Amino acid sequence: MSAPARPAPLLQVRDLRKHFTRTRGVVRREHEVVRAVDGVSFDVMPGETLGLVGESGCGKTTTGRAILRLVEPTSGSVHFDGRDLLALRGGDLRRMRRRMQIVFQDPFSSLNPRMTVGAIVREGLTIHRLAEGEAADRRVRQLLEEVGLRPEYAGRYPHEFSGGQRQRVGIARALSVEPSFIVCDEPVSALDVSVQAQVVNLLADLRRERQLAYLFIAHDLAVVEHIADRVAVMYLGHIVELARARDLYREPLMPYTRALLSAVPVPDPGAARERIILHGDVPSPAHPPSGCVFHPRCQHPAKDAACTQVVPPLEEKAPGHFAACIKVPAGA
Amino acid sequence: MAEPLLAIEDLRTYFYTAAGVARAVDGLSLAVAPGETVGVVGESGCGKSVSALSILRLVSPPGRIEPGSRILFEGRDLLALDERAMRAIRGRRIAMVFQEPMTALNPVFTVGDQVAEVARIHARASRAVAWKQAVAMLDRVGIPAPDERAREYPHQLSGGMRQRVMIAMALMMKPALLIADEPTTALDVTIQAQILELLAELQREYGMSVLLITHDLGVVAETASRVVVMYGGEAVEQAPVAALFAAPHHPYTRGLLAAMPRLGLLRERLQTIPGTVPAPTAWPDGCRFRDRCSSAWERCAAEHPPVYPIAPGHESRCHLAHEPARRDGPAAAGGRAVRA
Amino acid sequence: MSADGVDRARRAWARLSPGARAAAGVIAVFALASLLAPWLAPYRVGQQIDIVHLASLPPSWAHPFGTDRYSRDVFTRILYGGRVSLSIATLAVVVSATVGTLYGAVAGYAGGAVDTVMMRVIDALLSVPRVLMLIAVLALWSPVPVAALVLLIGLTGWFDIARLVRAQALALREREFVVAARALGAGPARIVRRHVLPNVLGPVIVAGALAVGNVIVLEAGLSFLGIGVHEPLASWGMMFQDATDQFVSAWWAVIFPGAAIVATVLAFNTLGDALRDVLDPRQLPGHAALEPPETAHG
Amino acid sequence: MGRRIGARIVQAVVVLWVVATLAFILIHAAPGDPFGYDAPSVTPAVRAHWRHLYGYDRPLGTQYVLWLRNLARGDLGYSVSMHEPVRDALANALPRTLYLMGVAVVASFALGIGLALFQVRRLGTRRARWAGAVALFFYSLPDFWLALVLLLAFAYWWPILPAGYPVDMVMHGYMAPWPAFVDRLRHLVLPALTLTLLTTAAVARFQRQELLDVLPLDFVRTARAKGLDERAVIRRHVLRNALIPTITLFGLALPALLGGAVFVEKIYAWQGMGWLAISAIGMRDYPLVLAAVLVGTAMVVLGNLVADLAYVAADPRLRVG
Repeated sequence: MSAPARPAPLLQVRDLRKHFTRTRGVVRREHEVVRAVDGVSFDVMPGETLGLVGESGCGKTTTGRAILRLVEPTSGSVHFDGRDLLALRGGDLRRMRRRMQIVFQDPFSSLNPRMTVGAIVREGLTIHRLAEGEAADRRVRQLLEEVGLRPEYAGRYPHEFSGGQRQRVGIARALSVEPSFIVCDEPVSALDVSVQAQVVNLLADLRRERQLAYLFIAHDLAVVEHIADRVAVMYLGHIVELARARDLYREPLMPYTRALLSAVPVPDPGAARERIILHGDVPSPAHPPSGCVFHPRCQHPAKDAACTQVVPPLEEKAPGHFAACIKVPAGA
Repeated sequence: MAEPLLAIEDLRTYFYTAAGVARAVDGLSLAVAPGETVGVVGESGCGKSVSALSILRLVSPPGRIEPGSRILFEGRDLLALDERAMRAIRGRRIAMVFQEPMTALNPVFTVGDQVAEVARIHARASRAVAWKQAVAMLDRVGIPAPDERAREYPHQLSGGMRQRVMIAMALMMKPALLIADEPTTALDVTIQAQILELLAELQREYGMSVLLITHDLGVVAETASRVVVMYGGEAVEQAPVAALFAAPHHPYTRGLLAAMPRLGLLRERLQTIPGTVPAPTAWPDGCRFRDRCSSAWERCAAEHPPVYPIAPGHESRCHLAHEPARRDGPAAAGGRAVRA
Repeated sequence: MSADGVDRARRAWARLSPGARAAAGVIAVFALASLLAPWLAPYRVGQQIDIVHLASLPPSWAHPFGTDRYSRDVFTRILYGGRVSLSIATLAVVVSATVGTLYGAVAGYAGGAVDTVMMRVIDALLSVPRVLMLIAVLALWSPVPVAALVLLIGLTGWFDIARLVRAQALALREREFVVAARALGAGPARIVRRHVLPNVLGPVIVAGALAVGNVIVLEAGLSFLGIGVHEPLASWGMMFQDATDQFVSAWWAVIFPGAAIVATVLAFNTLGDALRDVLDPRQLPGHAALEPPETAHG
Repeated sequence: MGRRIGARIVQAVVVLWVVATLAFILIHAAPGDPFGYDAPSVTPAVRAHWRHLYGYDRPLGTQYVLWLRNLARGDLGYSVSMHEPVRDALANALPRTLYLMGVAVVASFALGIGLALFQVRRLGTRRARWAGAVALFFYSLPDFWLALVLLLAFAYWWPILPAGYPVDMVMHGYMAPWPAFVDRLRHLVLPALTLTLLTTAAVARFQRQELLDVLPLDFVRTARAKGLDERAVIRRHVLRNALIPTITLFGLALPALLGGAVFVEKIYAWQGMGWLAISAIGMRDYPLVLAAVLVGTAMVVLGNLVADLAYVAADPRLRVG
């Protein structure tokens, strides 16, 4: 995927899969395989933000966690800075965790209610022996300041903070071990608009100052457009489109991406727009449709029997613009 | 505006908690005309959901609607009705759709049962008749194979289908007013689009009024004819939808619009509103937004702003209406500089 | 306890109802009285004052709770009996809580097959009626030393606590702060110690308080059957056994030890209920009916 | 459904096997001689005969197999204190215990659920708080103490009820059907009341908590928004959901109930299993004690099995995947 002249990717994900076995029903027991992530490949360059968007259940959160090995991937490969993450065990894996961090969605459940904010931010320093005693205290204060919190707050408990402030604590915790890559898992979707903007700005500033790379997972397309360099769209465990943000939002190639973009309500009552309403629900990832997983809901005029049989590969249809649709011609 | 269907006058709903009196709704006034869709927007903690529950008098202790509040519906003050008369209105004249369709449905009854229950309460329909009506209603809200679906339990349906069931339940008695409290917040955008379209369609068909409560300005812009912006338990701005988005007057409304990331509108950084919503136990004196407002001056601390007319049908609770020269542009910039 | 623990305890105390504080007071009084029994008691423990003249006397100024058929002062025996009953109950619950917490935390945090097997074992153990089991074991070994009694009671009483802790740990495992700790590189031991155990402590304390009441009753019952505590020790349950034969003629020897048991157990249960209300994780600061400022729309 | 029942039955059998093994270990690890009865009629020759009869002179492994085989055949040994096979002694006692417990279970679940509903309907009122305090009080009472106090109160101080035994031991056999029936009832009142009061308190406390957990859920608000009156909201929507966990309480309450029955039977001379077990302790009649434990365990396992299946049947989320 990368041109020869470009620097080596920081993160290289190839054909990543995560299948869960789920037991349904007590009476009629069924074991079914849920293909939460079903063959996902992408790169993240140093300092780059890759947006990962999709509706609930599309596998975006599982992708983020599988990369960090917070859930064990079923198959595939993840290389970070050239090292095979899936081959790491025990202490090696724990050491590697310094380089990659995660910020969560839920500002209530992401902080241990029994620890002070200072202790939460300090934990990473202790685990990786980055600082002790006085030096650690100083570092914690510095980190809190950096995310826009008063250092005096280190002695307080999470419940004394608002949602936006808690998100800042979560960011400080991630920064404490000085990672070069952070998975931002819906970091602003639980926040109100005005606070959401504060946190998005903070993440953007930190990225610039620290040359951080983000995998920015979200369902809000507008937020992703604002922060991402490139965007990948997921549907039912697959990446169906991947392109530079500007290209993807201006000229989406996949019928799904188009429908998704057109469904976003716009705060402009007069705007003339053509809305594509998708019918039906997202199918269950335990029983994905054959061929193109999107075909039952697809409204592409050229949809035909081939769509139900051929699994469309993610192909480069235009320079740097990948789409998984057999009806989209190359060079579109 | 014609004789309103619903007129809320100086509604105050307080919660008497150990931490003090939380004035969740504190002086809200708004009106809904027959057949109209009014959008109520605001961030969490602004009192919009409590207002909705107050209309149906479903606020649970320690919450209480304070004396002096009035909710006029079809000419009667709901707050003066006895419980029996109020029950005859709930679900029949005023119906409600909630945010979380999973938890809002009873897990141990079939969805058909739950929809039919409304007809059994209000129309005294027999079991069989109510069931038939329920199936017809499920069909009307776009549930495929309603006969079979009616016999299923909520956990067997998808989120979108569950919300359709909620809507079917609400519309069984063809109410005059539908209160929809964040009806699409728990849903994905593509499903949200389906549900919003369904609501608009049903509203036209039944000629009912809709009070749509949401935090999403986009949803309001696309569905409402008039908008009420709430902050600190009261309405800070009301206007026809076009006017509000074209020329927002209140600094809070402006800040909200500026903070919202929009598709296709790339900015270097997002505008933010500094600080956080104050606690409902301690609204600031004077203007409740003044701590976060870049235009605030002495008067804002001294005097609680009254409702100023801005244009026909457009009102704002901001002293800037008197002294427009003091406005210093849209809400203050800067996220990093903001200290918690 | 750390400074933070003391602070939390203080805040919890401030939120307790008057009834619960009274219950804590009753427990404190009983604990102190039995601790200070040698100084408070008018007679020596087990002293038969005058078997001929002073047996089975009704309550009087000299003997506030009367005397039993061996002419022992009931009040004195209750003070000393409290020592036995309270310490057996407390120690047994400490055993139960420790075993149950560790077992539950491991099962819950490990999850999967380990959890399934560990919980099947608990299900099986829960099917054995505790009282019958204890009766059988104690009867076979009777008389058992007190330490063995404590261990037996403790080791048959940890299943509920284990289930409670396991359910909590299972839920905690999915909580994002635990995932965050893993992402930071924390190992399982650290996660259980720093993130799981502190968060299950509240429910364990509640269950422990209720269990103390339970065990006091249980030990009394076993002693009442003559297979619990043995002479020369006397627990409240044993006093009961001594006196039941004559409970029609000398009711005071039955009623007062019984009342001591009831008062103590009631106090522990009241306190347990109150602590549950205060420590309930479902009751977060603020009120559920109010949207927490700035967040929600989850 | 079949597979689940099958799996649960296998599990139940495993539990019984484990308990039987434990019992075997107990007998052999216990100090003293299991045939060391303190009875003048037991001569060393008789003792040796018993040892041989029950295979105590064979290797441990053989004994274990024999023990299990005998158990499987329902042969639980010979009870010296009762002078009959353990099986016969239990066959007489078990129905009495089941009768007493059955009455207590039905009465206490009905009363307990009713009391909890009362408290929740009148939440926050003085009467509800009193009801809660009364439940807590009875919950805190030792079973044997309550049994004795009731006995003292209603059989001695105010003697309106008989003091013990399931029936009048002397006269019952000569009574006409109706007086005999009344006699049975009069003897049942005190033991059943004791057990019911204690269990009612536990059920009420549990059920109240379950109701309170359901009450704030969203669907209750939906029911109110439909225009249902509060009675119907609680009866139909809240109670229906809150009763599901109570099914598990039935299974969990059985061991406690059985424990309570031991004391109640002892005090009221109700010749059921508990009474039998305790008499056996005094006589050092170990086979009888262990048999009582085994049968008690079997009862609980069976009760849990029923509760488990009922739970699945009651909760649509489990019934249909």
